[in-house]
Amino acid sequence: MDLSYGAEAEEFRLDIRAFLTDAWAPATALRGAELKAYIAEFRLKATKRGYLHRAIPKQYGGSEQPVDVIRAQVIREEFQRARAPMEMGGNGMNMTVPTLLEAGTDEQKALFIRQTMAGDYIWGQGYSEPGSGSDLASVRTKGELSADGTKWIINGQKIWTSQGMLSTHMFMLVRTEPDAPKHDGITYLLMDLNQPGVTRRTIRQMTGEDGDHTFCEFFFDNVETPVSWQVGERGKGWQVSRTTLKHERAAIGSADGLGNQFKKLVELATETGRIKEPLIRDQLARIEGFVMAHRYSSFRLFSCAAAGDNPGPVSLMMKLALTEIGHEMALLAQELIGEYAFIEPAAAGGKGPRAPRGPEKWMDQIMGSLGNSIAGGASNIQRNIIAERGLGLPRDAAA
Amino acid sequence: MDLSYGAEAEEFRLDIRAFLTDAWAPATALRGAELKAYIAEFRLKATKRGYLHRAIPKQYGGSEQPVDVIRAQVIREEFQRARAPMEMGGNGMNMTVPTLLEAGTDEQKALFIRQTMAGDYIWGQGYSEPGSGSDLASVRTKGELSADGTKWIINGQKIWTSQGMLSTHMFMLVRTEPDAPKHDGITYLLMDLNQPGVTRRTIRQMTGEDGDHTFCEFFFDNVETPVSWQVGERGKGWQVSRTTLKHERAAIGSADGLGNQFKKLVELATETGRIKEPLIRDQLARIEGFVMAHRYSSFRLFSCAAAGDNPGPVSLMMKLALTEIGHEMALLAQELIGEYAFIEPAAAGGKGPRAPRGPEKWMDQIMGSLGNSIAGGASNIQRNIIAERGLGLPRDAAA
Amino acid sequence: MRFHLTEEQSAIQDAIRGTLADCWPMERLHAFADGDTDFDQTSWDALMRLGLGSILLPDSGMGLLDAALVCEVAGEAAAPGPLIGQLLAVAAVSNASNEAAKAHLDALASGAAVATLAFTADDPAEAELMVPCARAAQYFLIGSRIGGISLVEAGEGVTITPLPSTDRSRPVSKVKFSGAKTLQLFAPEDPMTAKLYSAALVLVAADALGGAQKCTDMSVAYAKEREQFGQAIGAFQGLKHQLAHMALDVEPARALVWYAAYAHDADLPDAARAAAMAKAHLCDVYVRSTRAAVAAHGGIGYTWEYGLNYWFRRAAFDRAWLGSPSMQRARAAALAGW
Amino acid sequence: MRFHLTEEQSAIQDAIRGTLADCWPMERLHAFADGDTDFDQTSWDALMRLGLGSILLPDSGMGLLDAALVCEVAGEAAAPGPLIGQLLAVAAVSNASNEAAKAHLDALASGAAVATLAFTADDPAEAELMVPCARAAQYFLIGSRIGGISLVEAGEGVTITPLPSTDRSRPVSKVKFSGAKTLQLFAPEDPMTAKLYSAALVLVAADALGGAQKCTDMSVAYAKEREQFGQAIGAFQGLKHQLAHMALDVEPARALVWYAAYAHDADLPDAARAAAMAKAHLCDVYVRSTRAAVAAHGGIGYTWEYGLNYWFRRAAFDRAWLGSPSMQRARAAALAGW
Repeated sequence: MDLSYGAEAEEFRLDIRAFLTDAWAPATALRGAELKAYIAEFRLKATKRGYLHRAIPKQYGGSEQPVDVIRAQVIREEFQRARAPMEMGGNGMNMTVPTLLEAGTDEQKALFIRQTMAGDYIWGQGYSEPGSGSDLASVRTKGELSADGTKWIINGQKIWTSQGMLSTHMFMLVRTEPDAPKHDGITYLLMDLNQPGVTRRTIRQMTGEDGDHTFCEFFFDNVETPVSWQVGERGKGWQVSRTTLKHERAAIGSADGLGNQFKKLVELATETGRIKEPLIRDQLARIEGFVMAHRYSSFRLFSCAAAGDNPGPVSLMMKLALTEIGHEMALLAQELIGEYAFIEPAAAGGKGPRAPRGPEKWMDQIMGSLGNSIAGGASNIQRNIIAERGLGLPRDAAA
Repeated sequence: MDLSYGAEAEEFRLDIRAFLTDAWAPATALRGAELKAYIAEFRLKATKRGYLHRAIPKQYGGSEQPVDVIRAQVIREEFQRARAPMEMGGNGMNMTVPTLLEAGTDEQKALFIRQTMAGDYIWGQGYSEPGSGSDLASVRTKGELSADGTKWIINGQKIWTSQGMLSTHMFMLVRTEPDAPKHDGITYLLMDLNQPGVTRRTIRQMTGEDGDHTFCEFFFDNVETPVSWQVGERGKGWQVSRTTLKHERAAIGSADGLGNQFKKLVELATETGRIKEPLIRDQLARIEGFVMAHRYSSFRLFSCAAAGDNPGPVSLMMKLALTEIGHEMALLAQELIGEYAFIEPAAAGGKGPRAPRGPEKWMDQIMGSLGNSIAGGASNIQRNIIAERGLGLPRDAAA
Repeated sequence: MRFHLTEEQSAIQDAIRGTLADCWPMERLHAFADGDTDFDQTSWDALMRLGLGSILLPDSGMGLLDAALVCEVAGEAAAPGPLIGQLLAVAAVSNASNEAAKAHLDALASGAAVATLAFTADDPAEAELMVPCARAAQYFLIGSRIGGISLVEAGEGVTITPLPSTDRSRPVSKVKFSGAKTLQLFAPEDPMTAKLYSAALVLVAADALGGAQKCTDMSVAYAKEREQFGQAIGAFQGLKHQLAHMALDVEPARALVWYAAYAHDADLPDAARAAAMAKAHLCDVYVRSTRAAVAAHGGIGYTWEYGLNYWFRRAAFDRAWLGSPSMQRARAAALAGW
Repeated sequence: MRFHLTEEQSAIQDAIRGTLADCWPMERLHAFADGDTDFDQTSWDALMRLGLGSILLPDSGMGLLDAALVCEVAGEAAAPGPLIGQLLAVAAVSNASNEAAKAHLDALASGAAVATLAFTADDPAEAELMVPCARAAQYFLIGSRIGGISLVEAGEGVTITPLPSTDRSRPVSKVKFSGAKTLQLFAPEDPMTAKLYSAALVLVAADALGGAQKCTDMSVAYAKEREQFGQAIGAFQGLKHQLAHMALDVEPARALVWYAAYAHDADLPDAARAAAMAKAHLCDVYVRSTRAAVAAHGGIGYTWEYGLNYWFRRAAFDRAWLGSPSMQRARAAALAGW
């Protein structure tokens, strides 16, 4: 085994550094629109050099590079090192664009990809519905063709749309063939959210978190979208929504979030002085065993992706592992913060005078670690996926 | 609440003590047959006084006392205190006799109850079969009527019969109506095991435990039993086997086994000196929380039984709780015995020179604590029972 | 021998349950949670009208067990107000020989005057104490190993700094006592000082029991009604077994709370240890139950509106209040002479 | 960058797997378990014929990772013999400058001479050491903080008392060394002493990984084939999720063993700590896996004949050998400067 990236990659790293040194030097004075323009300008240069939008064809403004997770990783590392912006984040780049590249019409690609790359279009996901939970195929939102057959008329409700308040567009599943079997009769549509008949409402979470950056609920009352905005065949929306993402998404850093959180937990134990207690030391090290297993498994996944090898069932286990470890960390953190557990963390928008944000901020993680179970028993779905796809056990007698 | 038994019970206690003082005084010289005779004699006296065989009618040699768990408890305590023998243990007294009293013919009662009380008949249970596991109703052992209709001819196999090597008789479920639905077509039969066609074999357990006192496997090759030994209607054996036991079985001491084992665990931690380690102290106290909850729940069950009140779901939880706590104790014991874990405990019949029986004897508990999961996923069946009967959740989508 | 509730005890619990169902429905809880006060007069009066304030009067014919049964139902309903402080203030004042303090007894027993609990391991004269419902309290029952138990009147010498609180039903404040009017009730070495601390632990355990039971009930009810893949999710063994384990965690623990309260009332030698064990065990159970409940509900359980989070927050409070489980287990280990 | 096995490494594992399948089937294991010896020449020779003895020779082009992959398969098969001792004896002797010791190297590397491990925290001159397969060993690789690492020949000055052993595939003996012929390989302060101890921890972790994987595989296979209530028990979500958790416990841990071995081979600064963490984590996983496997099988898993108990017993051995998980975690905490 070898955790170095090899000479070729290190050479590539030097190119990137050289590029970043002169291409990324925003004047500290830059603000607002000017900064925005500078960043847009930079992204164009970086794309021309093949550092950004590697999976997107040139004709749509991408750099159309061959899949290479090592290079992608080196790019990430160097951009982070230089604090230089990479592609826009969010559903648009992660889901809409790959889906359009896979299943969209030329018109749709031309219409949406560039604006999404530029961040002018912000996409919300319209899969979950109240009552659907893990059973995503149980779509009830109705789509009917207009009399002239040029538009889809949509009525219904979607839920758990992240950043929904900020979204300009939505990609969604609607039921267009009410009589067809569950998984058929669903169509994948794109929708402009800035039109009459669209109502949105934020969902306040148990952490108290609320506002533009939290989850949203959408209500559709005879909302229209052109038939030409339908992705894939009518009734084949379920398959379209399964479109898998590009390989370069495998990243060494995929487990860093957990690792950093564990580091913070150790810091907390140090600040509180409790790290000297044998009980706490043992519990920390016990958790770290799982954190390390998770971290090096992410290396393994990355390595397999780089070599185009199949990593096997471990790839199906990462999410559940993360949930379970987060749970253990939450329980230990709750012990460590002691009476600070009385104090509402700032993110929870507690009322009354603001206390300085001390160890009580862990209450966010302690509650937030439950967020992984959002979308109805997600963990039990994960367990089924591991058992069925990973271990080849029979499907539920139930299902 | 009040954990004393009340004046009436204490008076009763004095009577018992008085009785025991003169009735139970075996000369220390007594051995073998003489001792056996003395004990039999004593049991008759104790029964005449209404201390033993309280649920059994006088005509069959019982004392036919009204159900009174408090008195039963006081009797247990005083007999234990005086180290005086109570009723014979085993399947015969716990299962055969209550079943016969509930569903047996007068002939059967006359034929079996006294000899079982006397310990002349020792009963093995013939419910489980290879492949039946938790699904007890999936009986495959065949019972066919002889041409003259006077005998059942039995062919098949039974497994997990405790003390099977010592048994003289068996109560068993056999399939007599192969075409009837699963739970019908089963008949409850009694069988004399000392006859040709009966083969038995001990099942060696993972602890290495083997021999007369362990589990047994039985093979039946055209074994006969008279039709008059059939208990309950033909085809109604499943219902007969569900016959519940008498109320006096509710005992304060029902959780003592666990409590004593926990005491021993604390002793182990003390002997090894590790009880001074904060980590061990916390783990011990953590387990003790469950041990205490279990102990006082057994008090609660006893109290409800005494008052004829329904204790609710907790009664369905005792077995699983015991399994889970035993598991936790096993894990801690394994930490405490350290390198003694290398040494086979005597009970496991390990080869080679015998080491003195030190902390390694815990390896018996550490493996034995898994015995509770005998009979195929028993714990998962317990979970279903709690969920369905205790919480009113729907039956498995599967079942 | 009797070790389960009498019909009368169950009836009292049902009465309190009914009262809280009327005066403390989810809408009230939601409104209170986003409000600025730390006390709700309506529900307080309704509970006090049931005579709860006087349960721990020496001549009430009731004891800590009955008080625990009340706190259990309060925990179930996520009831606001310093109920535990009130009950113990009455117990403390009525058992003390301080006549000046006795003058306040009627007001306390009737609930007309509100008392809250301010126990600390440190010197209360030095420490800033975290106190629930401090703004509403006319009296503080202060307890510490250094100062014993005393009753302090709100007002001069009592500085209250409200804090944004995790527990939205029992908001806490930082309270500093310096030169406040203090009535000494029990000296540090007086056995009553230790007894009152143990009593507080038992009542917190009871609150935790009620809350954990509520989370289990909500989860079971949801699993019966909520359908997925064409059937009630409660029919899926995965969730079913998780719910069974929630019940297995809570239901047997009930008898532990009963025993700790009984041991206190009967002055059994292991009363103090039983109280510590009950506090530690039940607060762990409560935290586990609230987490399991959110997981069992999925998305909706994570929303503020659904309300599960109020019990999650109470569990966080109960766990940290008066010594965490590991701290209480360490005490229990020492009390056992390990 | 490469952090998964090469085809060659997988091929080597398959070769060893195949060899053990032929020479170490369950019948042989059963017979050995009830026999009186602590060594099986046939399987030993078969493994040595594959050249395993020389993996840790400096010029082998292989390293601890490759040794770990071997021990993983041995753990899977519950293979007998002091494989870990043999591998490390070769590593120790070949890296030492003691010429007298070097004379034994060929015999050790070829497997013609058997070596076992006798590491202890105490003074080996004083202590009675628990040593696997001691009766079969011609050499003992002794290690301690006091004495460093040395090679001792069996015979004079070496007293062996066989013990009835929990682990039936690697029976242990109490061994006392007094005045035995001792060849010093590394002084206590020599970095190789610490490195060899860490290497031993990694190899035990690898054995545990293989055993835990075997228990999971057996349970999954059984759940697919065994029918109850008219269907494969693996279709019941309850058991299904338990099996998923067994896999979740084992599979990610594989990468931790790889990393610990790689860190050793690459001499990374955190190599010693990674070894301690891997030993602690994998031995916990192993114990959990064996228990979960018996539960998943039900009655048959509890029988001796079925054989699960051999892995349960190996897990008990691995866990207690060279320092329990909590002891290794305490070391890891110290090594992290906590």
